Amino acid sequence: MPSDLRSMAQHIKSGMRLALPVDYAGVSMAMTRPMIDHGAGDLHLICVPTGGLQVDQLIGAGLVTSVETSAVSLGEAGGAPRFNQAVKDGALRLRDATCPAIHAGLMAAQKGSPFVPMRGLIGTDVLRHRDDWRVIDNPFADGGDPIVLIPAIRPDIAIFHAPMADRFGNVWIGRRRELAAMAYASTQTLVTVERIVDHSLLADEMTAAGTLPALYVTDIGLAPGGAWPYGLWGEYPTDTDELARYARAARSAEGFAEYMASQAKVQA
Amino acid sequence: MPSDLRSMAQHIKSGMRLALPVDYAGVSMAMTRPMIDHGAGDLHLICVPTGGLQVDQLIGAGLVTSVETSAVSLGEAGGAPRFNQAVKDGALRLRDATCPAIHAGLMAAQKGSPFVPMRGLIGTDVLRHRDDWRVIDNPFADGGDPIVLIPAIRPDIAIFHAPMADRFGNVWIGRRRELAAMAYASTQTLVTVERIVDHSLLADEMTAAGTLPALYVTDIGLAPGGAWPYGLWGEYPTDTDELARYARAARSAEGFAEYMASQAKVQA
Amino acid sequence: MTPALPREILICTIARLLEGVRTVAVGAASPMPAAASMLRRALDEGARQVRLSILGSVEHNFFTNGSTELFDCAGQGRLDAFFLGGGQIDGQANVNLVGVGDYPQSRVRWPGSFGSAYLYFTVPRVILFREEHTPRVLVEKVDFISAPGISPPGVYRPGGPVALLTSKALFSFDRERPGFTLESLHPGHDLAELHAATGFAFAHTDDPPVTPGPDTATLSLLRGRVLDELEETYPAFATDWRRDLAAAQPVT
Amino acid sequence: MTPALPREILICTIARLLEGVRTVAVGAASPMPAAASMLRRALDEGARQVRLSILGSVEHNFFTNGSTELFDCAGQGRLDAFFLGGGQIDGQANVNLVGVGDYPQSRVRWPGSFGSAYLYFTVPRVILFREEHTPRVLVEKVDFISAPGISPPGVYRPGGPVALLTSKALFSFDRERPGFTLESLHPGHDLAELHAATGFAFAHTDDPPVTPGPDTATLSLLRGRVLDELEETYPAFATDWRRDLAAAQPVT
Repeated sequence: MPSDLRSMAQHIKSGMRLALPVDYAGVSMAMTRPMIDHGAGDLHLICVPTGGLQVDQLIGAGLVTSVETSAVSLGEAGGAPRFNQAVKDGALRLRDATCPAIHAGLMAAQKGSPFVPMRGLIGTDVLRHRDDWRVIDNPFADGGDPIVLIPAIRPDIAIFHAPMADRFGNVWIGRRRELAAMAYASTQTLVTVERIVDHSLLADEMTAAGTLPALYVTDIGLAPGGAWPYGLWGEYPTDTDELARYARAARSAEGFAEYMASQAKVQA
Repeated sequence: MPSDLRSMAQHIKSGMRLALPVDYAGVSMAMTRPMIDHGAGDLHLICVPTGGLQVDQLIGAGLVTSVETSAVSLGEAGGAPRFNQAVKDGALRLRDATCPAIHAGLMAAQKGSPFVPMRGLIGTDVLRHRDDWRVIDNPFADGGDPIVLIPAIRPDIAIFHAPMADRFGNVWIGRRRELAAMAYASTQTLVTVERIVDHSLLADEMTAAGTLPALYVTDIGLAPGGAWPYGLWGEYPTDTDELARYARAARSAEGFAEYMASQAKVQA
Repeated sequence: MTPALPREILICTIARLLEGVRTVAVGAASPMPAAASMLRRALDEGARQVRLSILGSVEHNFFTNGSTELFDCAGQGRLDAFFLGGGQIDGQANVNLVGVGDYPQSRVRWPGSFGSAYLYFTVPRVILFREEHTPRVLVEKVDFISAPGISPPGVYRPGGPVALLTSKALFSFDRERPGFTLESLHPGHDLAELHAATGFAFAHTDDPPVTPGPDTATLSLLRGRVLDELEETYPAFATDWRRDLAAAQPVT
Repeated sequence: MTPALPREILICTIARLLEGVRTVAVGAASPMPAAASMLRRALDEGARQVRLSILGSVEHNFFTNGSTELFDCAGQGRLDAFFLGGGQIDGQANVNLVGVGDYPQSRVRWPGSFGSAYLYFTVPRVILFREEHTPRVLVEKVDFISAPGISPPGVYRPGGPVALLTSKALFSFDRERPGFTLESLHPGHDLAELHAATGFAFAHTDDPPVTPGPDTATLSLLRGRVLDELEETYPAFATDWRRDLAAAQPVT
């Protein structure tokens, strides 16, 4: 039985670390409003590996304390206005990263390892501002060869949107395997889907190949069009007009509040 | 156009490191005879993460100098006779590992990292006999907390069998993602398949989810039943009688030679 | 009803050791641990979902990320129980899956350590299961440590052995002492026989209890639904078991 | 035929910089690098297979392992070329994608470093591409180093910048000196203008050449097959381009 999105939001407690996917990988925009209404704040967002509309809205709603990300933007619609304002105001703890470092941190958690090493990064200000990363000399080199160690990222909850689930709790993620990586690394995983099918996705090798097993899935909600205004691969395209409309509205706190209020009405 | 298996074997040069999959993941038994006939020796086998019939036959044929593996056996048919004999004779350089360490070494290569850390192993004789592994104190702990670093495993060639490929060189591996891991880590990848389809496996999100892209695939050969006597998931079961027949025959070098000669006749 | 067969007592004992697990994995060619896990799942139905993965099986495999996923799962703390055998097991619960004699030129070579050198460290409830109970298997000190029973302080080790089950007896493992404690003897075995068959010293009471057999309801579940389920993956084992049951049928 | 438009000269210049590549990736919303890669692929057809991946595109995406695969590919040495822009680029080819002013409370905040802090180190041929050529973008020293142009000896660095292309000029990058060298000025621009528009010093000859335009065959390929291919992924850019072409049509 699919769960109600509002009851799914109850899993989120103040102070939790949430992992959210990149805009093209299946953002559960449908969960944004229930999350804001639920109101659990002091959230630590981990963008896998970049953030967009959902991150901007959660920041605008005042729920976010820190963001670990490789970027936050609205893509073609420009900068993320509430994020940018919060940065200017010093209202966010920023953990600027680079895409593969976020993947690396999740991979460490997936493997149950305290860290993984990663090439690159040496000499960047990204590294200079990360006191939670370490640099060691590669123990397999003859000396020198500095290499960065990225500690495991263990989110409390991963939240994403996918094309389908079955009634046994398995979720089809196709080739968007970062969604599986998020789930492996996270204690809980909340998923919204376009549809729920009766047959097991694991019963057939073709669907099984793109399936995240129920073992990792805490709760599933039915939300057709649930990535909107983002698109969902193989399902529907991004509504760039709506993203642009948001980008214009959210330039000010008032405009953001009005936009969110009008959205709430549409959804009610 | 699929390649001839004999010409595919030409990619193998003496002294190369070959990655071969576990018995249930798609062993390209069809390549074994062409490899033996080709005769490139001094091979270093990396079993991902364990070996079976193919490994035993390559050892029996005298082509193998070293084996890195977590185990070699014929499963229900018992121990691997040529492997066991070679161990007794001291004729093999053994690099005993444990399954996740082999996966870890391939993952390091996949990521372009010189090593990855792995839990476990401390206090084992597996670790004690591996002078290519290192133990460091976890730099994220307050002191102590020893952890093993596994260096990258970079095979020259990965060889496996899969259900299908398309004529663009993409290979469908389904949920047997260790095959992708092998290909990512290896310089070249040789694949035999049950069938070759005309449409692109990447054109559809459902098939794309289980597809190894052509980017990683050096050559593809058509070999229906190419895993036999092993099975291929979703296609055909293991021929355990044949495995048992081999296990009996290969107890002696002569029996092994006779078995291989009789196989060559069947295939001719 | 036919009284519990020796193998049924073993299966039910394992199922008892699995009480409370959510996720359990068993290796290929492990019909008794598989049957015990299926029994546990059937017993817990409605109360708790028990997930079972049989390595190498297409049917009983809920993994979709290749053969690395089992180990990842263990590393994430999602795998509650696992089984290990061993060519040799010693009194400190060290396990040897590699061979007898001087490594690497082993006199007897077994397949290898498989995932033991990782899973023994990371799975909270590892059950040592080896039917053969002889001084050849249960030795004082293994020739090769594939996986150690205990680790020094400071070594990351959320997992480890909890019990050793053989065809003769059930032992628990005490990590503090460290060593095995005899919990019970299976019907028909006694302490003198056990001492003779065991190459290491173990703690025991003067009059150890007999390993309890299953109650009638459990036995029905085992011989009905569980045996049917098991048949799909282990047809030969299931046939053998049915034959034993038929042979043991009380003459009416 | 209508002479090459400025954007066509840019695209053809990038295609020239991509000579010999096997695998190239372009970021989302990068129509000119995408068009150049498609042109390269068309030009090399028959001689060499050029693979192109456009991030975030469903159609032009040969990856099947999530968004990590691009970086893995680079780490494996399979990715030959990549493009980087930058809110600021300095004379040492340092790139800033983060913001202006004191970090973290940036006066102007850009999205962030994306994958630059890794790809700049691992991809052999990184092409810096930024149309805006002003002292605001091309600065003496960036406010934040998302990715450094050069690394000290001993730092693992198989990759790095090879060229900087703007709307005014093409520079090559010399890792030894280190610094940029003016290779050519695009038609209609001169050295004095370039000095005024560039916040860093660069090497140049007294009379730098003009960036060559494409030959007729290349231009036909570009306006035919490549423009058609591009339209699927960047419809707005393609429409705009066709409008410019129509407007530039010589009066007959």
